[in-house]
Formats: sequence, C-alpha cells, structure tokens
Amino acid sequence: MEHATWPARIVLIVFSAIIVAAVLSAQRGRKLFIRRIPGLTAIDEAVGRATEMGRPILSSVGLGGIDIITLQALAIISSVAQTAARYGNRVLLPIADPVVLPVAEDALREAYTAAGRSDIFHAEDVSFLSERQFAYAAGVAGIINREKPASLFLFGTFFAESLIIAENGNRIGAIQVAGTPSTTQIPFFIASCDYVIIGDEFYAATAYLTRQPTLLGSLVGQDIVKGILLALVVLGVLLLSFGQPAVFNFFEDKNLALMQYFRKMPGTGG
Amino acid sequence: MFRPVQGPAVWGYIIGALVASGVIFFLLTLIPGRFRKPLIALITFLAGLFYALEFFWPTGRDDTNFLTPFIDPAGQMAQVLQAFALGLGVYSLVSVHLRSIARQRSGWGFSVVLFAALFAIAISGLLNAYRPNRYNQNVFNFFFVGGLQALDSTMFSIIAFYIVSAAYRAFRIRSVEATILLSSAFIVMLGQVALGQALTNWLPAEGFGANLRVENIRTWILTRVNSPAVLAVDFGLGMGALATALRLWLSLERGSYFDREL
Amino acid sequence: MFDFLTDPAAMGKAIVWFAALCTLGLYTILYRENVVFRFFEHIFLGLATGYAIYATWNDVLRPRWWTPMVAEGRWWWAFALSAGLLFYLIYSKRYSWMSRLIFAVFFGFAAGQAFQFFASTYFPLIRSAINNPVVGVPVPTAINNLLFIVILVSVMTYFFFSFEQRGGVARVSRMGRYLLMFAFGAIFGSTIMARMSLLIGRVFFLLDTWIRQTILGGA
Amino acid sequence: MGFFDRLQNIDRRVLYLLLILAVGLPLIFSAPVPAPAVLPPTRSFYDTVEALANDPVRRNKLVILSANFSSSTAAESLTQTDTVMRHLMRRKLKFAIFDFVDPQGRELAQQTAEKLQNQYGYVYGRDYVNWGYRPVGAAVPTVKAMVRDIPAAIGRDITNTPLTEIPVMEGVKGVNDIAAVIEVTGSASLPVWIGYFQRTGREPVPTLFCTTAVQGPEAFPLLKSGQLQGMLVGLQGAAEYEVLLKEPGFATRGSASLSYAHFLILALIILGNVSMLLSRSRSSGSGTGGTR
Repeated sequence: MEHATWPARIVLIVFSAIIVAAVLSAQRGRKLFIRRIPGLTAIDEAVGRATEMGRPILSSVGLGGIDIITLQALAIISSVAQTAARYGNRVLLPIADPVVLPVAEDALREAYTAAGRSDIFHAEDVSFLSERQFAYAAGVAGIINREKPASLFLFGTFFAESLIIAENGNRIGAIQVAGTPSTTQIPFFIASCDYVIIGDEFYAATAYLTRQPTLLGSLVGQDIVKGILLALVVLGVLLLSFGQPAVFNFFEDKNLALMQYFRKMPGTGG
Repeated sequence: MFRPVQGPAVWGYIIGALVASGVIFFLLTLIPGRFRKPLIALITFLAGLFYALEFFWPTGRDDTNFLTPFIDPAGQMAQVLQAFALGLGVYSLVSVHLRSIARQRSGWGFSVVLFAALFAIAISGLLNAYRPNRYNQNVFNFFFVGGLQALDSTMFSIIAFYIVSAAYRAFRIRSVEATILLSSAFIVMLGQVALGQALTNWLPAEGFGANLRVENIRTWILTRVNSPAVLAVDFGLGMGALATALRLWLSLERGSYFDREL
Repeated sequence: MFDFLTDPAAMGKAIVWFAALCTLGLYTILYRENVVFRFFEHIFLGLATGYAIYATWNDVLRPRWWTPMVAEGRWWWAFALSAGLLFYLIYSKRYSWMSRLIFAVFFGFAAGQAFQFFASTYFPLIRSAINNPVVGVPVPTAINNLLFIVILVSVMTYFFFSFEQRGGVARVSRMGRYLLMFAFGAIFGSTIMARMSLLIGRVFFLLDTWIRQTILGGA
Repeated sequence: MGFFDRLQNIDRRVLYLLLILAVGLPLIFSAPVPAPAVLPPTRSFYDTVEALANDPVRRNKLVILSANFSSSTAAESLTQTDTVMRHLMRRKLKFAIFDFVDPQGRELAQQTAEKLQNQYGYVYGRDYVNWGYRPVGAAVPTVKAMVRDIPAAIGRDITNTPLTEIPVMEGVKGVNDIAAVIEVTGSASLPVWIGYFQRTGREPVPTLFCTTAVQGPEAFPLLKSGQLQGMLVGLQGAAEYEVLLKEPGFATRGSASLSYAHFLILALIILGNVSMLLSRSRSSGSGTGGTR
C-alpha cells in the first residue's frame, strides 16, 4: 500500500502507542523483568579462556550500517571489552562500514577507560577493512589465521560471510559466541559456534546485559504487541473456521484480486 | 529563487550556495552544548515525520496528498548524500595503509599492492566512462571481470568447502536439538537434487502416494513447517523493527552513542 | 607495445588468466594461511574500494548531482555537497556533534518509512497466517492448517521474554525451540545447494574457460 | 586413536579434496542424471510470464528486471537472469534492467542482454533499456518515487540519456505502466518491491522472484500470501526453468555436480554418525567410559 488504509492506521497507532508507553514507563523507573537468555554466561567463559591462553579476542559487528542492530551489537562488544580490559587483554574489531568505524573506536576506548586500562587500548585494533562483503570476509579470515584469537564474538547483522568467519575461527580452535537477528545465518552459527543467541533473543540479550530501561521497556512493549498479534491470529483462524471472516477481512489486501486474476488466466495450470 | 540558471552564471550561484553553507556552518558552531541534542532530535523527528505523514495522511481521489510530490526530490537527495559517505571508508582505509607503508611495518608491501589495485580500477573505470573506447574498456574489464568479479565469486564459493566441514562435524546425533537439525537438513538435501529425487520417482506422480516423494516431502517441510517457524521469527523481528523505529524517531534511545556529551 | 590491449582475443585470454590466478590464490587459504592468500586478499581489498569510488561517481554523483547542478543549472544541489561534508566532521573532536545532524536525517527517514514497511509487509502475512481454517475444509488441509498454527504459536511463545517461563508455557516454548531447530536444519539444507552452485560456477570456470578453452585452445 | 575415531575426525583438507572431485568430475565426464522435477513455484513463474505475454493489455507494458546481485552469486543469479531473459525475449516482452544493490548487477545483466539480443532480434533502447544502479541506501526513496514518475525518479539510463528520449520508455509513466517486477537477487532486496511498489497502483504488480537457494525457504510465506506470483530457487530453479523452456544450458549441466556434491555430504554425515556410534559402543565395552 502506498498510503495507509484505516485498519493500517488503527493497528500501527495502537501498536506504536503501546511500545512508546512501555518505554516511557520504564524510563520513569518502573521495574521490569526480563528472563535470562541461556548462552549469556558463555561470554564470561570465553573472555576468561582468552586470558588464560594469553591470546587476543576477535569480535565483529557484521556488515550492518549505523543502525540499531549494530549499535546494540557494539554495546555487547563493549561489555566484553570491559571484562577483557580488566584482565589486560586485547580486543580486535575489524569493521565493514565506514560510518561505524569512528563510533566503534570510541566505544572500545570508553570500555578500556572504564576498566581503568586506557593504556593498553590501541586505536588500530579497530580497523576498517572493506564495505564489500567478501573482501571483508577475506580480510577477517586473514586476521583470524594470523592473530590466532582464543575467542570470537560475532554480534550484529551477518550474511553469507558468517560461515567463512566462524569456520576459520573453528579451525584455529577458538571459543565462539554469536548472536544475530539474520534468520538465514543462524543455522551456520549453530553448526560452527559454541553458543548462539537466536533471532529476537538478540534484542533481549542487549537489554539483559546493559539493563538499560529504554531497552527493557521496549522489550516489554514488544512482548505485549506480539501477544496481541498472536491472539488476533488465533482468533481470526477460529472465526474463519466457523464462517466469520471479520478479522481476516480486517487485514484486507489488494493481492487477493491479483491471485484470482492469475488463476483465471489461460495457461496458468489452474 | 530555485530556478535553473543557464550558462557560466551557474558557477556564481554554486559558489554563492557554498558561501551560504559556510555561514550556516558558522551559525551552527555558535549553538551552545545544551541545545545540540534537542536540535538533533528535532531534525530526526522532522525527517521521519515527512515519510510518516505522507503515509498516514488521507489521500484524494488520485491517491496523493500534499506531501506526495516531495517524495521524488527526497529520494534524489538521499541518493546523493549516501554517495558522499563513501569517502569515510576510503579515508580510513587509505590512512591505515599509508601509515603502514610510511613506518615500513611488517607486511607493508601488501599495502602497496592494495593501493595499486585501488587506483588501477578506479582510474580505468573513470577513463572508460569519460573516454569510452576499446582500449579503455579492455583495461577496465581486466580489473573488473578478471579481478574483482573472480575474487568475489571465489570468496563466496569458498563457503561450499566450509559448509561441508561444518555439516560433517556438527550433524551428529549427540543431542535432541542436533538430531532434529540433522534430520530436516538431510531430507531437504535429498529432495532438492535430481539424484535424490530419483530415489522415489517410482512412487506415483499423482494421488496419495505422491506425498511420499522426497521432493514433495521437502516442499512440505519448507512450506508447512519451515514457513510458520520463519513467520514467527519474522513477527518478532517486525515488532522489534517497529519499536526500534519509534525509539529512534522520538529520540527515546539511550546508551553510550546517544548519551554522550555533545 | 600496448597493441594487445585492443586485441579482443589477447585481452580475453589475459582476463581469464588473471581471474584463474585470483581464484586459485584465494583457494589456498583452504590449505592454510600463506603469502599467496595474503597477496590476493590485499588485491581484493584494493579493487573493492577502487571500484566503489568509480561506481559511486559514475552511477550516482555524476548523473544525479553533477550533471543536474552544472549542466542543467540546478545550482542548489551545491548545498548537498555541504550537507554531505557533515559526515566527515565525525573525525573532528570539536565539531563531531554536527555529523549527528546528517545521521539524524537518515535515522529519521528510516524511522518514518518503517510504518509503510510494516503495513505493506506484515498485513498480508498476518492475513495469510489467519487463512488457515481448521473446520469446513478437507481433513488433510485441516491437519496442515492446524499444524501451521501450532508451530506459529509455539515458536512465538519461545520468543516471549518479559516473564519467567514455567510449567505448560515452558513445555510449549521448548517445543518451539525444537521446531526452530527443524526449520534451521531445512535452511541449512537449502543453503547447501546455493553454495554448491557457486562452487560449480568456479570449478566450471577453471576447468572449461581456463584449462580447456584458454590453455588447451579447445573450442 | 582408533579407526572409528579417525573416521569421526577426518582432516578437513581431505573433505575439501573430496568435494572438488565430486563437483569437478561430473563436469569433465558428463555423468548421467535424471531431469529435475519442476516444482510448483517454478511452474507458476513460467505461467505468469506466459499469462503476461498472452494478455493484450499487459504485454505492452514494461517489465522491470531488477538485477540486484553481484558476481558473487553469479552462478545462481546470472544463470536465472539468462533463462528468464530468454523467456522474455522469446515472448517479445519489453523490459528495463534496474539495480539498487550492487553496481555489478546492472553490468552483468547488460552483458547477458547483449549476448542474447541478436538471437531474438532485440535492440537496446527499442526493446529494452538499462536504468543503471542506485545506491542501496536510497533504494526505498527511489522506488517510492518511481510509483508516480519513473522518468523523473530514474533520470538517465546507463548511457547518460534521459529516459524521456528512449523509445522503449514511451508511454511509461508510473506503476500502472509496469507489467511485472522480476527481482533477481542474492540479498534481502525483495521487501523494497513488496513494501513500496507492488500494491501502489490501480492493480497490484505481479512480482516474480529469482532467489538464491539460501533465501528460498524464507520466501515461501510470500507465495502463499500472494505477494509473489512465482519463484526460481537457486541453480536448481534455473535448471527447472530450462526444462520448461526446453533450452538446456549451464543450469542443466551443473545439475549433475549438484547431485554428487549433495550425496558426498550425505555420505559424510552418515559416516560421521556411524563411526561415532561404533566407537562409542567400543569404548563403553572396554570400560573406559567417558564418551562424549
């Protein structure tokens, strides 16, 4: 649809209002509960192992531009870096998007400063490789094989390069923790990494780790909206089953006409 | 005021516009720290409001409203501004490798190689665009087809090797989850290649027995099991995206990037 | 001296040879990290950035900015240059806050477009999710439709975070996770085909275009 | 380490070598494999193009061939472009190449069109046009602008000619003059068409999807919801299309390698599991315990 229909206006405004209300109420200090995401403990374990082995940590925030996914991934990587800094360990962070670079460099510098170890932070550990997907992948693969990091943290938007990075990490025997909202790449992280944070859990993980009221509130708002959506779908199915298409028709859509058009065309095989 | 100008006079106007920009820049530097965040929030809000209102505002009979005519200029502006951002990447790449050459750090020779490749393709591409002839076209093709395209598709195809080692290592019946993962992958793989399909092509092509043909089982898995699961993940991500958009638009976002003093 | 550059046959051969060396050079990483790989890795990084410079000018800035501004006299496009330069202030300590102004425009655009995106993308999906009646349809369809709803509900249940999952909810949620694994297995299986296709493309290039046609000169 | 342990932990370089053989040998010695089964999404893709060509009104509109791929997925995407373009040319449908993901897409699609144009009597500018590449960051605003005014939104074609001066663009103003969108891609670019173009006109624009095998599973819900009228999935999809067109090409040839590579992986999975079970029963028999 190029412009909103009335059902679209209603749904969008109601959903938006719920989410914004949840965020605002959390910012005003309402206590909110988020269940623990399994796999988060793995982060400390992986940092600890790198320290024991005296080898660096390699992390990536994927190919995303400066959007929320990338910023949330950076928040996770900074919390990793803080722990690493306390043990005096290095974190390498190759970057694919030029605009993300200065932001990432700042974030890591702050993490090291917060841990009181700004002396061991090297700006060059955060380096731009390429905007181009496979040039980036080739660059990261090279770094992994040369630097032999003990653990890899892969958080953010990933595409096909996920497996190139994760298998090279696996080959050198690194502990790997990954988390991405990119559905198609999760299976490969599952096959090659030790711990994987799946889909939506990515948003929850940042909220859980950072305990930021905004994120917690947003997550609760999203939960409510998802609940409403699920209820609407189930209700719609039940009503439709008993010959009452009210909910079904609410989500009206011009495509139906299109499907019927092509069903009627000659030679479409019915 | 905004009328096209013909002839060399246009340069006068362009310089005028740049001077005006300089004045605006100077005015911006005068803004005290405490007004900076509200200004940024306002700009974010207005930029978002444009597309939001254009979508929500009731439309007339021709399905347009008062903002629709501005969609096209906004699109062109976004294209041009996005293009200017490329320089950020070029700047950081060049500075890292120039430093490595200047200090003759180990492997600085590779930085020289990088620069050679960078200039070769950029210059031959531009030459070919401005002076298209067979010579320029061939030189550009050498780097583009022979180099970049080959490297790109090779690096992508390398995943085929990694997928074999990952499947061999990870698809073991060690846990319930691993076993589930393995079994659906196994059936899908069988059903998607001709040789696998041949295993069950003795089954009838129509009627109930056809359901047991491996390619039909695969389609069933993809459409009836995989799609609702993916749809469920999508719904969650969709709500996340809406929430994200709202937090950004209304400048509700907090955290290191957004909290920093400006 | 540079005659070969205008000879299509010689040039074709040179391109194939270069492409073959690039292909084999990157494949050496499969054995282990080495100098050859590192060489081609840096060629790759350089070509990628150089090409981006060329394509950005040729496809965007020239036709959409330079030509309208200079040749068509739309001088106000000069303001776009100033706005674009704001990006670069991110490297300045003093003025980096101004780069946020340009980020703000893009953040705002993306946020404003999200509403249309949500409505256009999710309305039809919601409708199709509802379009799974379980009564009044043939039995096999009813079973399939019921399965669809059960899977949707259990997987979505797994992704609720704001309460502790116990008892029945926990069981549904665990089932949701198993179903997710099943779906991920299917995605893995499908992807194998994609990656193999790409490898076939490369191997075909090496065997046919390079060895058979270029080296052996076969037709 | 026992025999079965070793079978469980074959060096990955051995696996890689086996894979090269499984893919390469069938290309050298043409190994016989049966023709692939044509799946419903492929068939409805074909039928939709046929239906467009048989429709007196729609056949005069323009098809947008959105070449949103780069050479990295060329084995799948370019093969699909090739076979679909043949179909368009065979049925004399006019098309415009467009691209907002990677500038290589419009280049590769152009090369394909130039390769095929003589065979089917197509002429650049008269029967097809190449609108060129627009950066991905501007894709949504551009496509939104195209709904009402394509010549203004696109401006000039790859030869820097204004679209208004190109014969094939005559009478093409906005979304209502578009017969169909064919999106060929290896990335997540389809939602731009679905979200901002498909349903903005008097009637929805048929949208056809040529995708890599990776993204195939994700798109199935869109077929069911009617947002897609057909889909080619990966090289296998192209091979199925070649069967429908009765013009065997690269996809048909690669089909054998595809089969053997799959069987190699299936065999390795079985081998890994069987040897794991055997070595497990051994070690528990010898009383050492501690199996994993």
